[in-house]
This record gives sequence, structure tokens and C-alpha cells, in this order.
Amino acid sequence: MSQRTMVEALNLALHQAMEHDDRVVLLGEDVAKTGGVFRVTAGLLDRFGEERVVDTPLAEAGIIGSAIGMAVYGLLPVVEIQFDVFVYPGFEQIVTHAARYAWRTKGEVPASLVIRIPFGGGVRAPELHSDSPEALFVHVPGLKVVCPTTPNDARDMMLAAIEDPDPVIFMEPKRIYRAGREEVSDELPFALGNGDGRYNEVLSKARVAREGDDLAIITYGPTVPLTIQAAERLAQERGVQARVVDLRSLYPLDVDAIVEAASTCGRALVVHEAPRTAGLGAEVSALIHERAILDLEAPVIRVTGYDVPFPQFANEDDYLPSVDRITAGANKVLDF
Amino acid sequence: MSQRTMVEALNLALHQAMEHDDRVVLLGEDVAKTGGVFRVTAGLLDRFGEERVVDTPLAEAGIIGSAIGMAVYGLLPVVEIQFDVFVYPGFEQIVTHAARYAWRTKGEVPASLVIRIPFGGGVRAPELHSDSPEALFVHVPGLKVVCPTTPNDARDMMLAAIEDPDPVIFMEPKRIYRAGREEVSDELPFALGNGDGRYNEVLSKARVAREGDDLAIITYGPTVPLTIQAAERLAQERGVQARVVDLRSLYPLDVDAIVEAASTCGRALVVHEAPRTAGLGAEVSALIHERAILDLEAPVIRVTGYDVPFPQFANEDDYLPSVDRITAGANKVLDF
Amino acid sequence: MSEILRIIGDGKEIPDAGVPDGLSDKDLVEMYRWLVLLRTFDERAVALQRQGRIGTYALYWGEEATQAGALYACAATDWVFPSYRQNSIGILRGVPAATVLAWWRGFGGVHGFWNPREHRVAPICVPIATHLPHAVGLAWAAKIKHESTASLTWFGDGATSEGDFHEAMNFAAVMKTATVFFCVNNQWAISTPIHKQMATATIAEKGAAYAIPAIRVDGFDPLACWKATKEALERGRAGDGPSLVEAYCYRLKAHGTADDPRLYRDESEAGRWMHLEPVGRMAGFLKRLGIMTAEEEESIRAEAKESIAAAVKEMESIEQPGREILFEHVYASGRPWTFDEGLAELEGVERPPEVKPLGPPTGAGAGEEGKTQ
Amino acid sequence: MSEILRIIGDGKEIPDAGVPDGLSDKDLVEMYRWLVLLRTFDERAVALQRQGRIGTYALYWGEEATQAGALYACAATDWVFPSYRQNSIGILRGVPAATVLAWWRGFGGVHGFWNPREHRVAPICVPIATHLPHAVGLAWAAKIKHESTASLTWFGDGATSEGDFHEAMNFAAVMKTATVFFCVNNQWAISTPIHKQMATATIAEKGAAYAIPAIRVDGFDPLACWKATKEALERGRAGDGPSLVEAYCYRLKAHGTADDPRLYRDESEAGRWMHLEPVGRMAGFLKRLGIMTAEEEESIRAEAKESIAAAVKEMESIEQPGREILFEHVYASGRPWTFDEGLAELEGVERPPEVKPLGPPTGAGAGEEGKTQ
Ligand SMILES: Cc1ncc(C[n+]2csc(CCOP(=O)(O)OP(=O)(O)O)c2C)c(N)n1
Ligand SMILES: Cc1ncc(C[n+]2csc(CCOP(=O)(O)OP(=O)(O)O)c2C)c(N)n1
Ligand SMILES: [Mg+2]
Ligand SMILES: [Mg+2]
Repeated sequence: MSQRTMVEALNLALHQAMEHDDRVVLLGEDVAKTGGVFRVTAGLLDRFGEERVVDTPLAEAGIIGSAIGMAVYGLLPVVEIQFDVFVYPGFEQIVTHAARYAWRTKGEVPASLVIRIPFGGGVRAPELHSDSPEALFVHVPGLKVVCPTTPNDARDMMLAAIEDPDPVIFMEPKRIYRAGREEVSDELPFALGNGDGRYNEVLSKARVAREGDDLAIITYGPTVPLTIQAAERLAQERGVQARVVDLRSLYPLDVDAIVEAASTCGRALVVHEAPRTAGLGAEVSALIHERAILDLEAPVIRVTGYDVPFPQFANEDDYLPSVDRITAGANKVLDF
Repeated sequence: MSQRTMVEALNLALHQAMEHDDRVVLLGEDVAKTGGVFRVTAGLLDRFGEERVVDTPLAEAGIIGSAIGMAVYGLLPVVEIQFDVFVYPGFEQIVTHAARYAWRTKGEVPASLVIRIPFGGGVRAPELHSDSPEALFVHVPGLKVVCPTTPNDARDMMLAAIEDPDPVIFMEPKRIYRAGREEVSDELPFALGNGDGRYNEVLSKARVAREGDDLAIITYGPTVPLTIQAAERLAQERGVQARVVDLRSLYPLDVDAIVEAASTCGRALVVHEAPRTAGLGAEVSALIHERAILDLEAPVIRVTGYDVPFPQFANEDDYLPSVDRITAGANKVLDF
Repeated sequence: MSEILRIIGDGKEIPDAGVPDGLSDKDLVEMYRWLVLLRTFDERAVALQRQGRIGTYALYWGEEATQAGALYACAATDWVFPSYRQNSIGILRGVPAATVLAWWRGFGGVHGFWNPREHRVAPICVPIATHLPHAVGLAWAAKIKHESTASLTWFGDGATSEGDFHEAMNFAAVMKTATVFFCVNNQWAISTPIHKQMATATIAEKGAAYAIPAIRVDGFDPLACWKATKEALERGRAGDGPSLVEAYCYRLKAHGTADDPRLYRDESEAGRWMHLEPVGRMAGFLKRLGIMTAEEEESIRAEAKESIAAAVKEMESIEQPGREILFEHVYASGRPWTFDEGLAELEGVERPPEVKPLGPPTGAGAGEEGKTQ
Repeated sequence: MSEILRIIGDGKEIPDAGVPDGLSDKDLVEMYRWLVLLRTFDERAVALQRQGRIGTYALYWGEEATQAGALYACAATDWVFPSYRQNSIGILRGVPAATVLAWWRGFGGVHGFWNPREHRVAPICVPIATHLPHAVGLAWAAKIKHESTASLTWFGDGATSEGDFHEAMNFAAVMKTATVFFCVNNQWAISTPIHKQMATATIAEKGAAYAIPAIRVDGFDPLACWKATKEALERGRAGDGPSLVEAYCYRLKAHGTADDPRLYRDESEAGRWMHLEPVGRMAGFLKRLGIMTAEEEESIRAEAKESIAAAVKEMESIEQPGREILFEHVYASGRPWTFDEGLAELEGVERPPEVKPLGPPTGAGAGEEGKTQ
């Protein structure tokens, strides 16, 4: 047992997966010698050698496309995209190939790869280092999209994503990479490679991050800790107990957990950092209304980033959903 | 006056825009000599010469990126993407550059270009020629996204898109390119280049494609004619008058028209061909519930493509929202 | 412009060179059989399209040498990555011709796709140049596993303009993967001639940007294609990395069945190249060498005709797949709940009439639309 | 490996060549002034970052010749397209240094951006190689308008791996645009050395793939950079199309202020290149020629220091922009309704405390995060 940050937990998972299965290889810009700009892959080159941990040329389509070819040959590549926005040069490979390889091969040859994308703002980074592109992947059939929020989830979900035969877009909220530590056991959370499909469960279920029956707040990634803070404030300020649902899986959404929370509470709020229009919040809102409108005392509303380019960082806190904004949104739902 | 298909109406608009303003240039694969694989740009090479109508090398990032550079120098490029899916190699240029050029230059140098994308299924095309990627662009701040459904709208909106200083993603529903003709006047629909911002109105307003007060059906592009047919059937079969709203503008959405229709009718359905999850239907549904839940007698539901790769064409009619499926969806809302 | 490797003459001005080392008479006849099988498939597919029995089809008439010659040089364990233009290459590797025809007929799932691992033939790639990185990744993976598998990928002259071509070439060169980049330079990308595609006179010159050795061959000559590929594969397997082969030829026919080349080029130009087309040329060569009799030739043709006819029959016996096919094989890990919902919705309505290859559903200018690949 | 153009010696083993035609003494001193201004900006920016007064910064210490030398060759009407590495190139074209500093301080809008048309300097480009097609499009547009404007774009050795490099080079070659592709080959892309980036020994070799003439120059030598660029621009303006300049140098310092090169390279290697750095070298050259006195040198330095100090002051006088800045300048055609909603929501809550360059909002490992560009 040790206290680990999310970065360390991811690093642990990669060590464990590579140890367990020599088909696992890591590719990306600066992932080997330096261990990645966020150090998620630190130490892996020394441990597993330069055939399996590769500093690639600077070309995202080349990286993702090569990884697809490797997967076709039976390897299990884990790709790092250096920052959110830099996935776009490789977008074509993801949409027309990674997402469709299983389908195009009668299910025989899925593109078994994991694409790790550190994403989101709040780290005072220069332009184009703070985007939240997850909804784009959620809209593309054939992908799984996940986002852990705690060190333990990060570890478990990374192991599951590597086990999963389908391509997994693994969104890493860079703002909470080192935001806190928790006990993460060295023990494997489930037996690897025993074909019991445990990965499926780890990758498809939401988590109740805070219990409550008065208001459901559905969120994921960097806004989870903020939402919990807002929930505490609501408890103090008006005695309202908000249930915070951390989605973890963005595709497929855990519709049962979402609808149950909304139905039980009768009121729901969705929170995310990405721009609002056609973001994941719209999907969650639509799902809840479609299935539980009669249980609702108020419409589901959304607290999100705005429909604008992520601002230069002196104004990023104006853009980001804050505890204040989440609380205000919650009050709106509660006072409807 | 003459009877024109959408293809002919677009062609007319391009002729008119190029005639009026010599900053307008056309770029794309096979747009010049053959006039494009759909013949939208036919005759323009002969009329305006090969400096202004260019068969480019086969590289979408190169085309869109060059067009951005041209716009920076003051030209008004209109780019053709040959088929929906082939926009992805140029996605990076659209998201990080076209969408942000105005913002990144204090509003002084918007990327004034139009990116034409023939999209959608129903034409018995081979794999990867039938996608509907519009929601991806709608989620990217800084773009306008529009989709005409009639020849007149196609003409007017193309002229407006070229006038508009912002980058416009111009979605062309290939299934109705030649599906019908209507009178399209040779007269300009509005005075070009007189700075009265008329383009803004043409590009941001939905259209009521069929009047009715019992059920609002909100849709756009290839599903508009099908929705009108479904509405006729509903009128016949159960005396229900459905109002069909053709969105035309996908970003920004005409929220007033949408909410007014839903509020007046008390019941609403959204229809599109793209996959459901995180599609535009989710956004429309969320908007209606957020603003008009108290006026609703039933939740807004969605009739859409499924969350699967667009099928090989022998099964495309199973995938596509049909008059039957739209009617069934409408009945579900009506019988809630 | 560098010289072009050519082995088979035209029986007139152009002299024959000797049969390359490593090819027996049997090999030569077998290679001819491959050429004929491809040609037969292609001509039949065009006819089927004209009859409305399959959809738009991308023909390759005249490019058989680039396919059969290159493939013949591969070991059975080597992987090949075709574009839409090499759509039926799999039939030389055990993929049923009916499956390929079914793909063009709009069938998916088990009818129109194959298991690439079974044949070492990747799926047909539609977006230009995007399969090149896959070929690189595959050979790279083989290297990591210390296996001698090589990869070969076909693509056109137009494809060299895409960024994926560049990234794939660079990765292959840096990682020294055993990859053969086989460019079918037919001088046209739909309506765009090569001089509007690039400023170089040849494709081969592009190898220099990656320190990748390049060779130009007569793309109508199966033995030249074979020899260049063979040497490239040997180099790759020896650890010396990738090669670029430029198979210089000419697109003798339309880009696809929806394309009308008269709109953009003088068809008499194609006529001037016609005498170089590979099937007749190989037959002439074999006859000049006395390796194949007219009877053998006839029987090879008849056999091919028969086998493709059988494939057509098989393809046409496929019934329109059920609606559930939409949701099949999308995820290898199982079906998300959204699929159950979708299927339930589908099953709640009557099924639309069967989709025929031609003509959009409602009165649109049939055929005009899906104009091209 | 082709020869490297070099004009300025090191005052020891490497001899000086003659001053290239077209440069007066005044020009030489002015170019020196440019070098010093860039250097002064860069050193000051690093200091500001260390003091927590701006955010992560991408320094260019040692690469001033590639910037000043190339820019000096441009006509005032020519456009330049910088990457993040040439972030302050605009200060040589009238962009206030305060604006560039403000960009790094996280200010947007009128504070951190400029009007490219005013200075013919494109915005700082962050995604690698993606600005190259813009440079091509701009020169192409000039050609369409029958104007003689040329374009120049800087990018790194790593950038040559991206597809956009390739597509831009190809478009420029085919369209014969007057574009100079100026590659700053500093041999590193963050931690990735050039031999892991490409299999060619030089960048210049890559020109062959596009029939683009290429030249290698000493990237620490402002006059070599000037001469190569000058000739390239002349060729472009004469209608002979684009050129590739490889400015061979070495990244003497870290990739950015968040980068620690000791993790991946032996810093003594940088030491071996250090004596070639351009500012001292140019000063030595001018002194050897007797063009600049020690006093003049001193006054140039002092003037630069003063002007950058004033810029720092100006930058620091900028107040955190109001929240409405989020919604400004996104659309040139006006504000969509979503913006009004957003602003209304924002105004309904108290404003968060002012954002300082360092340290994420809640206790995260400050600085560790936004590790690099
Ligand atoms: C990324 C992408 N863009 C555009 C197309 C449309 N398209 C299909 S074939 C073709 C021309 C290809 O030319 P070339 O590479 O020379 O191959 P050939 O068709 O001659 O075999 C084009 C533009 C496509 N399939 N993919
Ligand atoms: C598309 C993209 N991918 C990744 C990055 C992250 N990144 C920033 S700088 C850099 C290295 C660039 O190296 P080079 O092109 O040699 O330029 P230099 O930094 O040496 O000036 C990388 C990988 C990026 N900015 N853009
Ligand atoms: Mg071709
Ligand atoms: Mg570099």
C-alpha cells in the first residue's frame, strides 16, 4: 500500500500491465526517455526497454495509425497524446479506423488500443493546452470513452482499458493529476487476462462520489472534486443533500445510475468543463428527461464551460465551472 | 426564373458570388475541370479561370490550411470536401485555426471561409461515404454550422455564408441534391456586400417547413422531407397537425423558434440522421426541457441514426430514420 | 528521371529481358493465372454494376500487374494493405471473390468483410493514404516480436499528397520496418493529373526525404513489379528498412463506374498506353518463351471465368442481412445498452423494402449522386 | 551531407567570409540591434517566468540568428508565420513587446494578441507545423491577386514529421508560391533527438520530395540566415516557387521553462556549441570589421534593456481582463445568443480571485503540470 497521486497510480497500472503481458507497448512523443511531459510513463523505459517504450517522431496520425497496425498484428499499444488539442491531427485515424476495425472485420480484429489524452484547463498553460474534446469521441460509434477522477479509479480503469479489446479513449484530467493522494494498493484490483470480462464492468459503471437524495449532480473528470465541494456547501447552507455521480464512463453512459439518481432526487444538474452546446451535458439531460420526466420537480440544467475558445489563462477561472457556479446552478434547480 | 435542384441552386449562388466579388475562390479535389463529383462547381472554371477555381492536390489539411492563409490575405475561399468523412484529415485545421482566427487576432482577421461538406447517406455509396459529422463542428466554438434543405435556401445560405466573415461549415445533404426542383430566381435574394449584415439573419434562423400546433418536430437536412411526409401521415391517420421546424442553422441554434414550437405544441420530437449519443438532438432536447418543461405534456424524444458505424448500403435504410420511424416516434410523444 | 525497370517487352519495339532469378516456369504461369483472375473479376464487376447488381465500383483494369506481381513476391505470412483500387487482391489469398463482390453490393458483416488475420490481407481502405501507417505499425510490431513478417501497401499517385503518406514513410524509415510502399502511379487521381498533384517528375524522388530507397518499374509489367517487390522485401527482412516502389503506368479506364473521364481528359491518350496492358502482354511473353500454349491460356481464362461466375452466384444468393446486422461486431467487448434500445426501436416499425444497388430512395437523379469513390 | 553556408567565423579557427552583397554597414548594425533585442526579450522572459510573473515560456536563446537574419531579408510587405519558438518575432515588426509578454502572462484579447495585417506577422502558432499551410495559402493568394508578397514560416526539426509540413511543401511546390520554409534544426524536439525523428542526415534532403531547392546554413550565423532567405525570397518573387532553408544549430537551453534537459541529454554537448551563439558572434564580427565600437555595442544593449524593461512595466500594468473577454472576438459577425446566456450566468456569481501565472487553483503540484509547450 502507498499513498499515490493519479499520475503515480497510472504509472503503477502501466507497470503492472506491461509486466503481465508483453504485448503491451507504449508509444508517444517524449514518453520514453523523460517519461512523458507529465511523467505518467516515468521509469517504464528502464524497466521494459526501448522496443516496448518508444519515443516516436512528432506526428499524431503516424502514432495512432502505427498503433492500429500494431494492434492488427496482436500487440496492445497504449498511446500518449501530449495535450488534448494535439489529438486532432490523429482524429481521422481514430474515427475512420480505430473505431471501425472490429466492425470492418466481422468482430475478429478490433483495434485494441488505448489512447491516453491529458485534458482540460486550470493549470495556467498557454493557448491550446487546456481543451476538453471528449464529446467529440463520445459521438463517434465504435469507441469507448472513459475518464477517471481518483487515483484508484485511474489505476483500475487503465488496467481495464488495456484488457478491453475495443479502442478506449482514456481522458486524464490533468488538473487533478497531482491534486491529491490516496491509498492505492500494489495488489491487482482484478485478475488480468482471465477472460472474465471484468474490465467491462470497470469501464462502464458510474460511481456515487457523494451520497444524497435531494439533488443529483452528474459530472466527470476535473469538475468532480469541485462538485463535491459545492455539495458540501449546499448541505451547510441549506441542508440539501446532493448526490454526486461521477460518470467515469462517458461512452457508454451508465444510464441506469444517471436516471436512478435523477428519479430519486427529483432534481438534477449536469456539470462539465467542455463547452455547453452539443456537450455531454446535453446527452445526460436528454436521457434524464426522456426516461424520468414524471419524476422531476424541475428541469435538468447544465453548468458547463462556455461556447468559446478556452481563454488565455489569466481568465481561465472565469471560464471554468467553479464551486460558486455549480452551487448557483444547484440553487436554480432547487428553487425551480 | 427557373426550376432548379439544390445542386443547380448552389451552382447559381457560386456563380453570383464569384461574379460579384473577385476575392471569392474555389478550392478542392476535382472541383475545377469536372466541376466536382456532384457537379456543384460545374462551369465555374470556364467562367472564372483556373486561378480562381482550383483542382488542388489530394490533401484536406493542405486545402483547408491554404484556404485559411488565403483568408488571412483577404480572399474568400470556398472549399469543397469531396465526401463527409474526408473532412477528418483537415479537422485539426478547422478546430485549432479556422475556428479561432478571429479570437486570436482581436477580431481583426477572422478566417472568412466556407467549407462545403456533402454529407449523409441514402445514396447507395460504398463505405465511408455516408456520414453525418455535423455535431462535431457544432461543439467547436468559433464555427458556424448550417444546413439547407431546399434549393432556395441552398442558394440564399451559400451567398450568406460567403458574405459572413466567420468560418462557415456548410453541410449539404447529398441525398436531396437532386431530389426535387423548385423555382429559384436569378435575382439576388439580398444585396451583396452592402454591409447590412443580412447574411446573419439568413444563417441563423430556422424555418417552419409545415405549420401545425399539436406536435413540434424539429429536424434539419436530409430528414426534413421525410418528416414532412410523416407529418402528413399523422394528419391523415390521427388528425394531428405537426409543425415541422427545419433548423437550417445548426450553430447557433434558433432557440426561440425551437422553444416556441415546443411550447405551443406541448409536445416535441427531434429527428436527425447522425448517431444519437451526443448528437444535435440531445442539444435540442436539453434546450427545450430547460426552457419549456412546464409547457410540455410529454418528454421530448429523439428519432435518429443509431450509435453504430454507418452500415454498408444494403442495410442503410434500416439505419436511416424513415417516415415509419418518425411517425412511430411522433406517436410515442403523442401517446405519452 | 531515373530509369524504369522493365522485363517484358511488347513483342515489337520493346525487347524482352530475361526472366528474373527465382521464378520458375510454373511460377510464371501461376502469375499469369493471377492476372487473369483479377482481370476477370474486374470486368465482371463492371458488368454487374452496369446491370444494377452491385453499387458503384472502382475498377482497376490494366493495373493487375501492380497487384499480382507485387503479391507474388510476398511470403504467405507477409501482410498486404490494399486501397479500394486493390479491392479484390484478397481473392489471391483465399478471400472468397463473393465476399469482395458482396462488399460492393453493400453487404456488411460476415458477407462483405473478411478476417484479415486469416489471409494477412487488411480490409479495403477507402480514405486515401490512411492505411499506410497501419502497414508500418504491423511490420513494426513484427519487429518487436522478433518475427520476420513484412508488410506491403498499395496506394496511388494522389495518395502521396496526403500527410499520412509522409508520416508513414517517416515512421517506417526511423523504425526501419520491413514495409514496401507500393505506389501505383497511374498518373490520375480522379480528374487530377499528376502534374497538378506534385512538382516532382516522379514518385520515386520522394523516397529521398526519408532516406528510403526507391525504384521505378513499369507498372504494366508483372515481372518488373515482382522483382522490385522481391528485392524490397528482402531488404526489409534483412533489417534494412522500408522501400518505395513506383509502378509507373496509366489509368486506362474510368476512375470508377460513376466517373466519365471524357469530362477531363483526352481518351486517345489512354489508347496510346493500351498496348502495354499486362494481361495480354504477359500472355505474349509466355508464348514467346514457349512456356504457355494457347490451350493452356484458354483453360486459365475459362477457369477464371467459371470461378468468378460461381462467386457472382454466391454473392447473389446472399439475402439482405437482417436489421440486427447494424449492431453486430461494433464492439468486441459486447453490446452497449444503446444497441438494445436501437434494435427495439427498429423492430417496432415495418422494415423498409430491400435496398437495391442503384437509385436513391426517393426520385433523386439516380446514379448521379454517389458519383465516385 | 551538403555543405553549410557560413559567413561569420568564430574569431578563432573558423574564418570570416566577406559581407554578402546588399548589406551596408548600417544594415549590419541594425541586424545586430535586432539580435540583441530578441536576446534581451528572451532572457527577461525567462527571468519573469522564474519570478512567477508570466507562465511557462518557450525560450529561444541561441536561435536569434534564425529569426533576425531571416526577417531582415524580408520586404516589409512580406508575411511571416512564427511558431511558439519565434514568439516575439513581432517586436521587430512593430508588435509591442508588452503584447507578447502579455500572451505569456495569459492575457488574451487586445492585450495578448495583435492584428496580423498590421504587422504582416501571423499569430503565434502552438500546434506543431499547422501554420505552414497558412504561409502557403497567403503567398498563393498574393499570386492570385498578382501581388509580389512572399511568405516565410519558421518551424523546427520535429515539425518536419507532421503531415502538415508535407502537405504545405507539396502545395507550395505545385502552386509555385513565393514561400520560404525556414526550418530551425536545433536537433531536438523536447527530449527527442533528430536521429529518432528522421532517417535522413539533414532536413535539406527533404526538399527533393517536392522539387523544392534547399540550402543548409549555419543557424547561429545571422548573415548566412539572411543570405539564404534573401535568395529564396528572390527566387519566389521571380515566380520560381518555394525554397527550404535548413538552419543547422543546436538547442542550447531547455525546451521551455518547465523542461529539464538533464533528464534526457548530456548538457556538456550544448556546451560544445555554445561559442557559436549568434549575439556574441555577430558582435565579434562587427568589431573585427571595425563597423561597431564597444560603445555602440553597449548603447545597443542598453537601449534594448530599456525598451524591454518598459515593455515589462507595460505588461504588468495590464489589469486582469474582465470576464466579458471570454466572449469577445470569437465571431466577427456578432455574438450568438449563447454568449449572452453565458455572460449572464457568469455575472450571477462572485468573481474568482485573480489568476496568477503559477500554481493550479487547488493545491495540485504547482508547476509540475503544464510541464511544457
Ligand atoms: C481522404 C480522402 N479524400 C478524398 C477521397 C476521394 N477520392 C477517392 S479516390 C480519389 C483519387 C485517388 O487518386 P490516387 O491516389 O492516384 O489513386 P487512384 O484512384 O488513381 O488509384 C479521391 C480524391 C478519399 N477517398 N479519401
Ligand atoms: C501537434 C502538436 N503535437 C505536439 C505538440 C507538443 N510539442 C510542443 S513543442 C514540441 C517539440 C517540437 O520540436 P521542434 O519541431 O523541433 O521545434 P523546437 O521546439 O525544437 O523549436 C512538441 C512535441 C504540439 N505543440 N503540437
Ligand atoms: Mg492515381
Ligand atoms: Mg527542434
